[in-house]
Amino acid sequence: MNMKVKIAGVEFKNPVTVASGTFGSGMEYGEFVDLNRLGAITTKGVANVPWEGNPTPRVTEVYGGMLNAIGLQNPGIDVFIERDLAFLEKYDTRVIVNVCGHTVEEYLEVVERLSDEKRVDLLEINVSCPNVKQGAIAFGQKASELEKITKAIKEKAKQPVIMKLSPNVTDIAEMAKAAESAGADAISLINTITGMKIDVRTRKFVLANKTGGMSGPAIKPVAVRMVYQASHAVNIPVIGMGGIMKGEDAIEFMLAGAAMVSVGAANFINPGASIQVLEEMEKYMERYGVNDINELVGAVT
Amino acid sequence: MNMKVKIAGVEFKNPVTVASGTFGSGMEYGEFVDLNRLGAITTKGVANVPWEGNPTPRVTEVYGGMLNAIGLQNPGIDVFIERDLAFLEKYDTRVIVNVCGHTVEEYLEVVERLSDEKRVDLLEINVSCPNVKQGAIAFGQKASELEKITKAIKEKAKQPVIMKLSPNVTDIAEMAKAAESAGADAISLINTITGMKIDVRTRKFVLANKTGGMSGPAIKPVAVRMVYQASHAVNIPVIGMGGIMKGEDAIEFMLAGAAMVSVGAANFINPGASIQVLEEMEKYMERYGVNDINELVGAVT
Amino acid sequence: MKKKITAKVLKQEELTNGIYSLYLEVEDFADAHSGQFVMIYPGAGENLLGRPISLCEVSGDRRIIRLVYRVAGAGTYRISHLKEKETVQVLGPLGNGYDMEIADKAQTPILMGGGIGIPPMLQLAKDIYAVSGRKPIVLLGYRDRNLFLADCFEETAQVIIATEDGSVGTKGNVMDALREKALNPDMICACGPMPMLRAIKNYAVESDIKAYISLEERMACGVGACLGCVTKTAHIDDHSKVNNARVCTEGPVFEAREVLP
Amino acid sequence: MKKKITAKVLKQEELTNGIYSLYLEVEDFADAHSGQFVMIYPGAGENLLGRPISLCEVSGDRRIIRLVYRVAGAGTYRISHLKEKETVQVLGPLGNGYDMEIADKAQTPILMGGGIGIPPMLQLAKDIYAVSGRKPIVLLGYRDRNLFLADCFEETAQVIIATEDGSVGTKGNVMDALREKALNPDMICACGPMPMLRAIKNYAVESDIKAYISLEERMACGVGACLGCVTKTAHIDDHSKVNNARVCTEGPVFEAREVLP
Ligand SMILES: Cc1cc2nc3c(=O)[nH]c(=O)nc-3n(C[C@H](O)[C@H](O)[C@H](O)COP(=O)(O)OP(=O)(O)OC[C@H]3O[C@@H](n4cnc5c(N)ncnc54)[C@H](O)[C@@H]3O)c2cc1C
Ligand SMILES: Cc1cc2nc3c(=O)[nH]c(=O)nc-3n(C[C@H](O)[C@H](O)[C@H](O)COP(=O)(O)OP(=O)(O)OC[C@H]3O[C@@H](n4cnc5c(N)ncnc54)[C@H](O)[C@@H]3O)c2cc1C
Ligand SMILES: Cc1cc2nc3c(=O)[nH]c(=O)nc-3n(C[C@H](O)[C@H](O)[C@H](O)COP(=O)(O)O)c2cc1C
Ligand SMILES: Cc1cc2nc3c(=O)[nH]c(=O)nc-3n(C[C@H](O)[C@H](O)[C@H](O)COP(=O)(O)O)c2cc1C
Ligand code: FES
Ligand code: FES
Repeated sequence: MNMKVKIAGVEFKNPVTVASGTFGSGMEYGEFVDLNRLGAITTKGVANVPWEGNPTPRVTEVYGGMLNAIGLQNPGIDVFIERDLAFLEKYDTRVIVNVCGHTVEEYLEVVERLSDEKRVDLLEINVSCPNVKQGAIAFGQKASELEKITKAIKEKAKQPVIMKLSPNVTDIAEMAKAAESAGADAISLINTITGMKIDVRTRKFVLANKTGGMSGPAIKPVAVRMVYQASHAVNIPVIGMGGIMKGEDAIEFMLAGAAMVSVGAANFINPGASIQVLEEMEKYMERYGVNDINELVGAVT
Repeated sequence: MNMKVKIAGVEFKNPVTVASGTFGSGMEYGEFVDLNRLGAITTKGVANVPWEGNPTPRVTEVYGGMLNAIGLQNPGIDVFIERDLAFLEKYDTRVIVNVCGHTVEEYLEVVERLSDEKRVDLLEINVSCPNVKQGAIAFGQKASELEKITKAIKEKAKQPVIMKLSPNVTDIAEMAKAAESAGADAISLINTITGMKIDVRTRKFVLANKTGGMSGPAIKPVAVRMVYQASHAVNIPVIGMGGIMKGEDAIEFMLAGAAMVSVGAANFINPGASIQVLEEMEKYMERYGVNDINELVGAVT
Repeated sequence: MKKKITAKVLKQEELTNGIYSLYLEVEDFADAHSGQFVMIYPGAGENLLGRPISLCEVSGDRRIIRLVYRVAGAGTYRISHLKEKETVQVLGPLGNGYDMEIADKAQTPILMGGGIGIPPMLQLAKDIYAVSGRKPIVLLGYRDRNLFLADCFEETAQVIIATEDGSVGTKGNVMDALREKALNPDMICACGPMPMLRAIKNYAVESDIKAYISLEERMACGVGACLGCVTKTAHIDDHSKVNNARVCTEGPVFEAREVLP
Repeated sequence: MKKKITAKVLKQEELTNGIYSLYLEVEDFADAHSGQFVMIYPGAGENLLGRPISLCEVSGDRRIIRLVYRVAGAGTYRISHLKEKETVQVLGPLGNGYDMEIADKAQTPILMGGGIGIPPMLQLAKDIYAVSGRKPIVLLGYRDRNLFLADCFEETAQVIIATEDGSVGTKGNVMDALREKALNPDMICACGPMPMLRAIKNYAVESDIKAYISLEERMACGVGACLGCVTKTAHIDDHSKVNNARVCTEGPVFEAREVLP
């Protein structure tokens, strides 16, 4: 049974990674899962300098999921390289570094600082965080802006570049095409869907940031639809995510067109979720006689 | 305790209506709820001629909700007037007629046919159904198209016009403004969010139409956010909906800015849902000492 | 006013591998017909919609209903875990059911149930026996020797069994049994998988008799409001004004010629 | 490897209006400290995230944990319906807990629990008694005469009670009781509502003693990954490199001067 997949020339031992921001840099979950078993670890978004993020409350539960407005708190690229990348050195898994910034220059600074880091296999550019006011989300909601930043990053990046798309758009296929035409090696989606929760007792927004990004099983049908539309609009590989809780969810994303899948909020609900998803995918393949996971990619049309 | 609300000069005995397409023309639920108690009945979308709708399966369950791809099956405006409007004659409640079409002309035909019908209090123009290929959704996803059709309808309509907006857009505030500037008397949102479900066992789309519109509690955070953004962008009233299951959900929409609320998929889960929502809203008001429901509209900012 | 009710579980047992029998105490099913169904709600946050299940029996002064169902997915799995004294939400009876007047007029009505289409035949046999005083012939089709419900028919029907693997009765399906026994029904009532229903339709057309078949479709509301559950019809449907009839309201029982195009 | 475990409910009872005590059999909480917490999962499709609840007691060879909690919303409501022999998913022990070395060194440590902040004080009193052989003074603040847990402290602590309505002990809160009894702690460990914790911080600063307080924040993961549960810190936090510390990992227990800016 072959679980290996290839994205932008990089081979992964299996198609299961974790969604950026839901797994720290792996350290926190190292006590719960054997990190070596993951196809890749995708790290929390990192910026050129430390970011404080938003005020609390930053997270809240919603029906079938959660809203978050972390606001991309991160220790900055220096500490990330010294501590987090060094930690990941010990593990036999691919590393996808998620990059954030307010301006093109900030993104580029991070990308350049990472260019000599051999431990970094791919870059994932987060142009779709709904929780920071400047830059970030705008790049992900206008095709022309997305093209611009993708081109700028591709010029500097030494590693293959994955553009992470926002679901908060009218036409996901158009965004996918913009990323592809600007040279992206892959796209990943979906980031969170912007939502809001009001506490009717206190008559206040639950999140200090008012809005937050929604994730969890409640968003899965939207995510599957967008992965399907995006993957059929482009020829570059797609990393699919949004509400994956079990192996069959991951299979659904692959059938829709994802070459690789990320487990996000499910990690919070069960710290062993990522490995459980992987094992259930293997069981599915055995049960239905699938010899190569790649057979499933985009198999439903 | 005042439950009366006013939209476009029309007074409603309370702010609770039902979402178009989830309540037939009231007949089906007349056995389950006293229709006289509803603020209004919003009817299933009606076109100039009978529509067959999409092939089955047309509905399927998803986590915290459902997908539908009915494709606006309807008996056409003649039967609608003769049978459904005549049925509604008996009830002491407002009637909002939901109108659909493939082209501007088709919409206008229905609007004109309804212009002399006294039983029709308001028109709700569905420019946001994700399940019909032509027209419909395009009008709801491009501000310029939305403006065009809104203007055309406003010229002919004898009743106040509510434009029903699609959540499948990048910027809901822009769409709300487009409707307002073209003369809409009110807006309603959200229609369903486009989703997809794949059966991993059969490796087929579950819905014959491939995609379907998602509704139910899973979409509530997105709906509340959009109602907030839209109602803060315009000065016309907003009818809010998307996942309302209980009174507190309805209150949440009103706090976010809705002047009126619609109960949709919840009717399928409990045929008495609409009245239950109304009663729970009244209980909330008693408990928190709210004398006038209008005090809550947009009270959280 | 009708409403969704909270029913008490009186008994639940597994009849055979994955097929459960559930007795519920309900408020009032006085006007329930055979062939009607209920919506039963799994009651889980991720499974909000009701599951349509046919009435298998209505008894105990019409305050007890029996549902016999197969665990097909998450909802029925959850329902199968209901224990005595627990409660579950139920909406019904729903749909048209079989027409007793027609069944009463028939001289040799034959009932055919295939697989999980067998349960509704039980109440139907009871009803026909009650109105006509005659025990109808019932053909039951199973996959293999894991029969279920067959014994429950004895008092009210003459049972003929077919199994796909031939382990009990006729080898084959209910149509094979019909032919083997050289039966000549003047009317058929049936429920079962699509291929079986199509075969029955063809037979009915050839033999120029009526066949009343119960259809399945995905449902959301169960009461005729969502238009989710339609089936293609031969003629313009009176309610919808197009060639679509709602299985939950105009059905689930249709005369075979009217549907299955 | 650590993992989320399935714990068996040994006993659940309502101590007073809306406050429940839940005993769970767990696999192994050998290294659990007082002040740590668990994530307990309501297990409903609409309530997927864990609920952080402090350890109130760890007993039975450290295979039994006791949680005492208030029904605050849907999740705790559901948890309060768990019955003996049923199971529930639990993750833990989590967080840093109170530092026993520091508590051991203190001559007159005082424990203060307000309302639903009382439960973690119980295990803390037991631990301090176990390491130091001295019964610490524990100030417990309640709203009214509906006390809970107070009697459980008798073996390991000297209990002083305050009630807001004065129906039992000192009228007022735990700080009022501290003053009324003219106590002079050289260290405070506390858990309770924000205003109480702020008052304690002020007192600790004035008296130049250390105060270890347990904070609450909305959590998603409980293990330090999501950065949802941070609290503002006086100094740059060592892990985050900004003025934010994770309550679930660096806390929930902090020295008061480091937080509550
Ligand atoms: C009128 C009618 C009567 C029925 N009577 C019986 C009966 O007596 N015994 C029995 O075992 N089954 C019966 N069925 C089929 C039964 O409804 C499905 O097996 C059941 O809904 C599956 O639910 P699930 O949650 O286990 O499966 P899932 O696949 O998890 O269900 C997901 C969704 O699909 C729907 N669905 C799945 N399969 C079917 C199906 N075959 N027909 C309609 N909807 C489906 C469910 O209702 C649910 O909304 C009947 C169906 C209809 C329409
Ligand atoms: C470290 C820690 C220890 C705690 N120990 C106890 C204890 O021993 N006894 C006790 O009764 N309570 C304790 N709490 C508070 C308890 O976690 C909340 O009352 C509980 O999560 C409410 O859940 P709910 O589903 O009933 O409420 P809901 O309001 O429906 O919960 C919705 C969401 O908000 C979160 N939430 C709601 N209130 C709080 C809160 N006060 N703090 C953190 N998250 C919250 C929930 O976890 C959930 O994710 C503790 C909190 C923390 C952070
Ligand atoms: C708490 C939290 C933090 C996140 N942080 C990031 C981030 O730093 N960068 C990023 O690209 N996506 C981030 N995301 C989005 C996820 O990577 C993922 O796209 C989204 O959660 C959908 O997947 P899920 O439903 O499986 O969680 C975050 C999500 C959550 C819940
Ligand atoms: C089965 C079904 C049919 C619908 N038909 C229509 C329609 O004809 N016209 C329309 O404007 N909206 C239609 N809608 C959308 C609803 O009116 C509503 O906007 C949406 O379902 C969100 O609300 P909910 O989550 O409460 O269901 C339909 C929704 C469902 C579920
Ligand atoms: S299930 Fe809604 S119309 Fe039949
Ligand atoms: S709850 Fe996730 S970091 Fe603390």
